[in-house]
Order: sequence, then structure tokens, then C-alpha cells
Amino acid sequence: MSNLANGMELRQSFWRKNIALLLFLPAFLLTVGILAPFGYSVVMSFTNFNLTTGTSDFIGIGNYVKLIRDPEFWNSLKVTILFTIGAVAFEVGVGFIAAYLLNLGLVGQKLWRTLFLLPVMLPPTVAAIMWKLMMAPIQGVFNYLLQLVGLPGSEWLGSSSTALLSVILIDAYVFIPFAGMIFLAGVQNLPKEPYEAAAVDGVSNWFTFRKLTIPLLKPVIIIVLLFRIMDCLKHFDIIYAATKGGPASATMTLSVQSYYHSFRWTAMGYSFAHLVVLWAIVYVLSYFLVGQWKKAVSEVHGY
Amino acid sequence: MNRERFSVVKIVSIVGLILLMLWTAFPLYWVFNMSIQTPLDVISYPPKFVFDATLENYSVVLLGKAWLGKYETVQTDFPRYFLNSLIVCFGAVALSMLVGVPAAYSLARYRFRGKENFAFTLLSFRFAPGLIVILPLFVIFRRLGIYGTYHGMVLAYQLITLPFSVWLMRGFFEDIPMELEHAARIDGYSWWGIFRKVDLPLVAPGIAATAILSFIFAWNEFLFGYILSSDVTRPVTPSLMGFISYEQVLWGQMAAAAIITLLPSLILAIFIQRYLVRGLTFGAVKG
Amino acid sequence: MVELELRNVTKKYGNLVAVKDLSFKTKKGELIVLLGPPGAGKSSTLKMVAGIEDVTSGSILMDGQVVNHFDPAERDVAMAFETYALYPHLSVFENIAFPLRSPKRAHAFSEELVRKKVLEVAQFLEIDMLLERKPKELSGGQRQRVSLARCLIREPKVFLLDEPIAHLDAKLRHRLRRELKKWQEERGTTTLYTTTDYLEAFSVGDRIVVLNRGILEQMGTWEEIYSHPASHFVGMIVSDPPMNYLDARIVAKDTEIVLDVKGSLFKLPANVQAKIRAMNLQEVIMGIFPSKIVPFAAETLPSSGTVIDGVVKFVELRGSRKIAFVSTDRNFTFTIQLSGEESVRAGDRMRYFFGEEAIQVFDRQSQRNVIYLG
Amino acid sequence: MAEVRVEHVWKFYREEAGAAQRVEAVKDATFRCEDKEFLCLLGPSGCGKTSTLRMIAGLEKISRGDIYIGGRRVNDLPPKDRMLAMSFESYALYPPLSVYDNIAFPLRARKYPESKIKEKIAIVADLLDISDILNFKPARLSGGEQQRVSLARALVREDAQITLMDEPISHLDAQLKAKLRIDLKRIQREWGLTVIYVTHDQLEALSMADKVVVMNLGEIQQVGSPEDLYERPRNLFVAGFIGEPPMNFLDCTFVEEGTQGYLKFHEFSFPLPPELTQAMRRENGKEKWVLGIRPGDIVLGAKVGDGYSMKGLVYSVEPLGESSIVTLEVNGQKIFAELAGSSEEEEGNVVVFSFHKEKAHIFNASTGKSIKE
Repeated sequence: MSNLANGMELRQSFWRKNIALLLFLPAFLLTVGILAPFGYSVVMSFTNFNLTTGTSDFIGIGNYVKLIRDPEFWNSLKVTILFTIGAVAFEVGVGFIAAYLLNLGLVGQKLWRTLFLLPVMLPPTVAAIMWKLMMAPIQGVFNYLLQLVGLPGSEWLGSSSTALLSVILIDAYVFIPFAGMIFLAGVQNLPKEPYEAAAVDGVSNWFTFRKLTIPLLKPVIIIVLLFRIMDCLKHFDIIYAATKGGPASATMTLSVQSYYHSFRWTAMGYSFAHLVVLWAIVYVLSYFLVGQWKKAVSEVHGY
Repeated sequence: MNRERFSVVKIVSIVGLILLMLWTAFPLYWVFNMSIQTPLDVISYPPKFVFDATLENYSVVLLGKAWLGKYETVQTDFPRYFLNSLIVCFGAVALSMLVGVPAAYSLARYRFRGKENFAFTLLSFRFAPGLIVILPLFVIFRRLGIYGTYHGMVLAYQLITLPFSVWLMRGFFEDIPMELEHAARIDGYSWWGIFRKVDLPLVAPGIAATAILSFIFAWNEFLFGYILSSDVTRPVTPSLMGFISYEQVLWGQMAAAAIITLLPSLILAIFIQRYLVRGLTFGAVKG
Repeated sequence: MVELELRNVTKKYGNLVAVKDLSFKTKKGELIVLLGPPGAGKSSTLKMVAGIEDVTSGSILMDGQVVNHFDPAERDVAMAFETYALYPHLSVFENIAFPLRSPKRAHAFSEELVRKKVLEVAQFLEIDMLLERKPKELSGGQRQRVSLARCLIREPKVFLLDEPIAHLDAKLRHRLRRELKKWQEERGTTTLYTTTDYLEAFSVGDRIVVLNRGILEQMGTWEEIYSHPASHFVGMIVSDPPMNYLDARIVAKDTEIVLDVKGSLFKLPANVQAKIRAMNLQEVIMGIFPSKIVPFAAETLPSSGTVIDGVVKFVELRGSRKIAFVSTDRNFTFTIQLSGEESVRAGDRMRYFFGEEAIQVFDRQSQRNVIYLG
Repeated sequence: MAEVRVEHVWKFYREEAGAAQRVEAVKDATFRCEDKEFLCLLGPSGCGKTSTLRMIAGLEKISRGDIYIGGRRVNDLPPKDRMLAMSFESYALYPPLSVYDNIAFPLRARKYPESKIKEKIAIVADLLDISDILNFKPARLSGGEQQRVSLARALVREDAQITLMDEPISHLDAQLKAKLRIDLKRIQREWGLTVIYVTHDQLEALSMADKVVVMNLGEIQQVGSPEDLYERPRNLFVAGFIGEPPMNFLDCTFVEEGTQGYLKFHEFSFPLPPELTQAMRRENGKEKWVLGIRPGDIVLGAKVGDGYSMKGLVYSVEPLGESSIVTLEVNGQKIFAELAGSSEEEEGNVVVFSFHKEKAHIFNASTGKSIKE
């Protein structure tokens, strides 16, 4: 019996020890597959790689130096940051109010919640096209409705002064439900008893809100900020579909600009430089925010 | 809170809710409106809320039949784009589930070096700008001769579906208490028996939700499809850009194409509404 | 029928030591109870014997064969989990039948044999009317019995029962305590049974292992443990209300050794005196079980033992028994257990007696009972 | 001062489902808790005891009937205006706040000066010996510590007229429960608190309460002192629920020979005193009856004084240290006897056992009511 057991047990232990890695290998290979182009971008950002001429000789940090001196780059950076701050602030604000409204237990609440979540499931490009149709200066329905109410119509995507705001509005249409749904889930996951204790302790709603609800919701708030900031920084779909970065670079974010550099002006090396800078910003910010999230979670659980 | 103050808050809330619902529903309603208006009505001013509807735009976009006095066949690529989307999305989801589910199980159940940094690397892909991977793929795929092919796109789409599948499935596996596996091992089941009889049945709804959510994200993707596909294999979402560039006037058809493109995402979303919050946050917030 | 032995078994979770150098051996078919408060290492020990937790050091033997690296399935053990561990997607019937359908045993059990055995164990645990329900429709007590049924349906080498009847209501707990003992005796399966309730341990265990923070405090029959608790901790855990403890000093009075507690002297049995003299202890702790102190009505003082007078500060009613908290004239307090009949109120002056053999002496430094020292 | 009157209170859940489907969690509950009294709501889970407590606290709406605290009708008052403090079964501590801030939370809401708060917390912390964990967060505390913090937060509220406690020590291990039972009783007595305490553990009720309200399926079964419930249970439920190990119930029939009434249990018949015979005759004697005997009241050996005795087979002997439980089998029915010290009886012996006449409880099997009602 024992040698059979040893035999079986030897084969068994190989399988038992390495099962974790065997299950894990395919995903690991695929991830390496994704990392390879990643590396390629970083390496090529140090060359003057050009799509048409096919040249790709090493020019050190040439692209980055050119970048610093290029006013277009600084404009794109400004636009990207303004877009992110505007969109995230608007979405988080309205999202919080929406979560409150959808948690009041009004009649038909389940229907409102289902309807409320639909926009986040729209393909962003489709949302951009929908709003582009509605924001048309003449035939657009928005101007018609504003005029009905006695307000002046707007150029919306057509003028460089209002284009960025319009694009933020479209982004908000799609992603307000993102923030709203997650805040709603956060509110619903709050433990019930501490609030009953606060009610019995005769504590005012504002005091409970400030001292109990906000700290408990902090992890959820950080999660929404993390996902929305990252998405907005690298955003391409809505802006490209709605304005292609125009008019006059008013909505030209870094992503869109790097697209143009590589395809319209075939300066791939320079385009990679843009992307590496954007990626660096994103990586640092996400690392910081994930750290904040871990701290907030441990604080809520009280370690 | 006395009687009056309570009702004021209630009224303001109801008004707020109505505004929120209008903000959400009006765009969908309006674009649907445009999609069933005749080319004349669609560009008329003031915009028409009441009109005699027509399925003209859908017949042109979907069937390639236009009414010019009598039915003429008109060249339309939309059905092909729609099919491309189905092929690429099913392919991408299948691959990332095939590869992602076992990896998620091993992340949830076993301890090994480098586990957490692998998970974070996957997460960081989600946050990285898409172009930083797409542009190199554009160059590499052309060299490998798989540019614009379905399997090329299925591989590229892994950047969207794989990180998502692994993180979400890991959450679902971690929801199964370890005691259940211990109990099954004591009851005399091997690893495979436990995975088949205990883990899979319990995680089945999770697998379905992850697959559907991955499908929706792949379906909604624009950039990958726009750059890495040839005209033959272009998915439907990127194809919408075609409407904007040259046939500026055909708004009705563009609205119809938009409605058809968004329908699959919306319908599927309603099925997995329960898991949506969990999906959107990679499992960090349980809905 | 297997002899289970643990040799210097230690279990560490990171730097937390759950079980420390635990060694004991069971006879064939014996029911050993692991008694201890939560966190004493009871469950960890069971999980190591089951093979679902690996042993940090030391070895586990079945009939003399080391099974450390054997897989749970190969050890042929059956376990009832404290957290039930029921399969949520299976009905109660399927949960109980699950072990019989495992690859190892599927061939041995035809469908109607499985049905017969499931019905038998379900009737024994009074859950035969729940067989088609799903676990989430059951109460805590019902789920616990399903988990127990899944374990008892097998004829394993060892039963591992982790607080199997802790969440049942009083009536059912009393009935099952006895029925489980009879069920185990009939099948003669070696069993490890954990509990935090010493009454359950005494009534079910052939022998009892008292665990405290992963360390074996004492092993023995309930008589050995109750008459000579090996340490301060054991004295506290095997009596409710807990044993009375008083710091005492050793005083040699002519040829005899006596205990001095704040000036009052207590005589000791001969064997205890011999031990103390041999180990020349100075600082000790005197322990007396509340149930060993009885009301004393007679006028004349008894020859041996001790009589104390005191005022009842507080009375706690326990149905058929009463617990009196008496502060004696020598300013230390005793808890005393009285049968239901005595009518006693707070404030009454009472006289109590306990014999010499009732006194346990613990070395204050090691907290061990002196009779086990040396 | 601070007494609580509950008068004909009902609680319905899913009221909108109409009278047929609505769930009647509490049915016509009426009882009083005097000032400085320790009242205990006792019953199995789902008997309505927690709903009743939550109605007093204002956390649940009162479907019907009235509740008065300190003479004031509180039905429409929100919890904070009812001047009461509460300790929760799940402790309900504020996760992000330290122990100190948890206890200070209600006081800061009432704008107490920090110095006064510090002083009050010191007293309560010392009393419940949690002084050394004041700066910990709840998640790091053991069950026992969390329980004492939840208790401290309730006790620190001097302004509270009533202190409500919902199963405060049910999740703790045996040793800690014993210690906290004594501490709670001592604090209640020394501070003169009026306490309403909910539990499913009859031992807690017997050992701590001045008055016990036993509930089952939403209805009050009996209200009385622990001794009342133990000595004079009004019905089968109370008799079975109070007392550990539980009371034995023997199915008997009532037989009359001439003027002397007997209670027959298989071949044993017990002569009844005249007043009981009349009482049973009035309830048309052919009804089925239940004879209740507490295991602690059974003595091995022949008749003692004017008691009843029976013969049975020893089914099993259970040593319990200071006492032992001998299970006797009479015609298939198992009867438990709790005897002092360890018993020498062997399984299989046939023994005679008996119990005193006053210790016999007689219930009408169909109505469940005790004959002595």
C-alpha cells in the first residue's frame, strides 16, 4: 500500500504544489503580450520614428525637449486637466444628489433606478453622436427648447468658448449614473444599527452625517474619484466623436493630440512621447489614489 | 421635524427626481424620435415632436432598401459592421473568460509571490491611455500581417476584457467561503471534483454577469476598433464615425444607426443590473 | 476504530501561535472532548487532524502511521464544522448525501442505499421533514443538524465534531448530548469533540483535554479533572460560578503545614502537605469549588475542615440552584452554590463549612496544582 | 419618575397586505416596568420581544395601543425625545470612531463640555474596566470588549430615564457571560437604573431580572418574578421554557373512583387532593392532562412524605461535576432526574424514584393552562 501511496502522492504533490501557477500561466502570458507593446511605446518615444519614412533612429530625449517647447502640448495639457476637473466635479456632485434622491423610497423606486443607470451602458461614441445631433446650432432641439423658455441658444460644440463645456456635458450624461449608482450602493451598504444608536442618542442629522456618514462613505467616494479621474485624463471617444479636438484645439486633449501626431502627421515617436507623459501622470495619480483607498478602507474597518 | 418642513423637503426631492429622469430619458427619446422621422422632418425648424413616423431610415441602414419612388437597393455596410462587432466581442469575451477564470480562481485561492503586483499591473492597464498600446499594435500587426484581422482584434481587445474579467471573477470566487472546499475535500472529492461540483455552480451567476459585462464594454469600445480594424472588419461602434464625415445631411439614418448600436448594451445591462456596480468598480464596491 | 495520536503538534498563523507543542493519544473508539474558551486552538487542532490545515511542526498519527502529508480524502475523516459549511446550491438531502456520492464511494452506494442512510440519520437528528429545503431556508439550529448529519452518515476512521450542538435550543441540546454519545458508542468511532461548555464536556467525553491559548492544561476523565484541577485556569473553566481563589502563604505550624489567608489558617490533606514541603513553596493560591462549600447548622465545631461565618451580599437564582456571594468576617468573599431549598436573602448572616479535601493548592508562580508538581 | 407602561400594544408587519396576510409580531402586549426595576422580556427568537423593545425605543412604529414613559405618552415622539439610552445586540458601535469618541458621541451631541465628558467617561470606563482600550478602534476589540463599550455608551447618558438592552451578552462565551451578568446586575442596583432587557436565555432572566415578561409567538405568556415563573408556571410553554435542564412532561389521564380523583400515567396512578379533583372535574375530566416535574425535584428511592413514586429503567447517566443527570425510561417515555453529586446508578438498573406532591405541575393538555390558575 505504501509505495502506491508514495507514487500517487508524488504525482499528486507536483500537481498540488504547482496548481496555482498552472492555472495562472495563460493569463500571465497574455499580460506579457499586452506589456510588450507597452514597452515598445516607451522605447520608441526616444526615436524619431516616422510612419511614412519608416526611419526610427535613436534621438535620446529629443521628443521630450520638443514637447516642453511645443505650445500645442501645453494647451492640450491644460484642456485635459480642465476637462477632468470639470467633468469629475459635475458628475460627483450630481451623482451624490442622485443617490440621495434614489434612496428616498419614493413610489416606483426600482423603475427609476433602472432608468437612471442606462446612460452608463451607452457606447460613449453613440452618446456623443446623440448629443451632437441635439446640439446642432439651428436644427438642434436644445436651442429650440431654450428659446421656448426665453433663454438665448448657444453655439455648443461650434464655438471654442462653449465647446469644452459642451463636451463635459456629454461626458456627464454618460457618467453621472456611474457616480450615482456607486454612491447609492455605498449608502445601502452602510450598517443600520449605528444610525439607530445615533437616533436613540438624540444626535442631530447633520452631526451624524458629518461624523459618521462621510467617514464611512470615504472609500466609495475615493473609488469614484479614482475611476473618473483616470478615465477623464485618458479620454478620447466622446471628444473625438463630438469635436475631433476642435474648434481651434479648444477641446484638444493629450489623447486626441497624440492620435493626430501619429496618424495625420505620422510623427509616431513624438506621439509616443505625449502618451508616455500622460501615462506617467495617470500611473502616479492612480498609485496615490489606490493608497488613499486602502487607508480609507482600513480606517472604516478601524484597524 | 414638524409636518410642514417635512413636506417641503419631500416636494423638492420629487421635483429633483423628475428633473433627473428627464435629463436621463430625453436624449434617448429624442434620438429615437429622429430615427423615425423622414429626412425632411428631421432637419425642419422648429423640430417636430408630432409627426407621421417612418421606418425609412431603418430600412436603408439595415436592409439597404431606399424608397426613391420605388424600392431601390442602396449600398449599406451597417449589417456587416454589426456582425463584425458580434464576432470580435464574442471572441474577445470567450478568450478572456477561458484565460481569466482559472487565473482568478488561483488568485482567490492560492498564495504565491508576485500575486498582488500582477493584479495591480492588470488594474493599471485599465487606467492606461488606450493609444499607448494601440499605436504599437498598429505597427506590429502590420508587420505580422494580422492587421485588420478578426483574431488580431480579439487579441487587442484583451486589454479591455481581461483585466476586468480577472478582477471581477476573483471577487466572485472569494465570496465562496473556504470551509465549503474544506468540507468537500473531507467528503472525499479531488480538486477537479470540488471545482466542478462546488465552485462552478456557486460562481455560475458571476461568470454570466462577468461575460455579459465584458461583452458590453467590448461592444462600447471605439478606439481599438477604429484604429486596428480594416474597412472589412470594422466593428459597429467605430463605424458610426463614418456617418459624420461625408454624409452630413443623413441625420435620420445616423440616429437609426445610433439606436441599433446602443440597443444590445442597454438590453444586456438590464439583465445584469444587480452586478453592475460591482462590475463598474472591478469588484471594489459590492452592489 | 483507530488510535489517533498527536505528537508535539504546533500550528502558527504568521507569528500567532494557535497550537503549541500539543501531544495526546486516544484509545480505539474513544470520544475525547477538547474543552476551552474561544481562541484556545480547538478548531485549529481539528483542522490539522482533518488535513485541511497543515501542521507547522510535529506529527499526527493514525494507528501509528504518520498522516501529515495525506490529503483529507485519504485520511478518511468526517467533520462537522462550527460554521456548518453547507453547500448553498444543494438541497438538505443532497448536502447530507454529498459524501456518499464522492468518487471514492459512489460505487459502493446505490441510490436507494443512499436514500436509506440519509433518511436514517435525518430522523435521528429530527430534520427528516426538511430534506427538500435549501440551506438558506433553515434556522441556525436546523443548519447545524444538517452539517452534523453530513458527518454522521459516514463510517470514517475519525469523527471531528466542532461544537456540534452549540446553537440548538436547550431542550434539543440536552436530548442530542445523550443521543450523540450513544450513536458514537454503538459505532465505536474514535471522535474528537470540541466545546466551550464544561457540562457538555463532562457528560459526553470519555476523557477531556483542557486547552488554553493552544497549550494543553490537563488531560483526564471528568472525575480526575474535577477532583484535582491541574491549574488555576482549569479550576476556573470547569465550574460555573468559577472556582474561588485566594492568595495564601505557607506557614509551618509545629509539624504541620497550613495555609495562611489574611490571618486565618486552613488545614491541608497529608499528600498536599508532603508536596509543599518537598517543593518548599512559599506563595500559593487556595482554590475551593463553590459546590464544595455547604451550609453548616450544627452547634459544635467539626474536628477537621473549616467553618466560616459571613454576610450574604448578593444572591443569583439559577432555577434549581442558588448562587450566594458571601463576604466572610475575615474580609474575603466566597461564592457558594446552594440547592434550591435553602431560602437565603441578601443581608442574612450565614455559617458555612468545607472539608480539607475540598482545598486545591496552586503554586502562585506557575499556577500549577501542587500535587502535579515535581 | 421613570416607569414604563405598555398598554394593549400591537405590532403588524406588511400592514398594507390587509388583515389576512399581515404579520402580527406583537399581540395586545400589556405590562408595567416600575421605577428602578430590572424588567426582562424573555422568549425564543421571533416571539416579538425585540419588536416590543424597539417600539418603546421609537425605532419601530406602534401599530395599535399606547406606551407611556414617566407618565408621558410617547407614541409620536422620535427616539431622541424619549429620554432613553440603548445598548444593541450587534453593539452598533461607530466603526470609524475610537472607543473614547464612541462613548463621547451622545454627550458631544448634547454640547457637554469636554472636561465633563472626560470625567464621566473615566467613571464608566473604570466601572466596566475598559480604561486601557479607550483609544482603540471597534474592529480591534473582542466581542466582550465591544459589548462593554456599547454598554458604557448607554450608561454614560445620565439624562436617560430608561436604559434599554437588546440581547447584550448573548454572543459571549460562558465565562464572560457569567461575569457580565453579575456586573450588569450590580451596576443596575447601585445606579438605580430602570432597565428593560431583552434575551432568549432563561438563565439571564432568572439571575438578573426583578420582573420577567415571558413572550411566545407575539403573545405575553406570563408576567412575574423569577421565583413565580420557576415555581408557578401558568402554562406549558412557560414551564418548558424556564429551567435548565427542561421540565419533564408526562401525558396522563384523569380517573375518578368514588370521590377520590387520580392522575393516571400508564400503570401508575397518583391520588389528588380534593380541591384539585374538583377543579379537574369542573373542566370535564376526560380531557387529556400533562404532569410536569422538574428534574431537580426528583429523588431516587421510595416515596418521601406525601409524594408520588414510580419505577423506571436507567437509560443513561450523565456526570456534570457537582451534579449528574440520570435519564429514566418509563414505558418508552424518557424522564430526566438531576441528582446532587455523582450517581452510582448503572445503565439497565430498575429503580424507584419519587417527587413531592407540591412539586407536581398539572396542565390541561389542550389549553396548556395550569390547573392552579
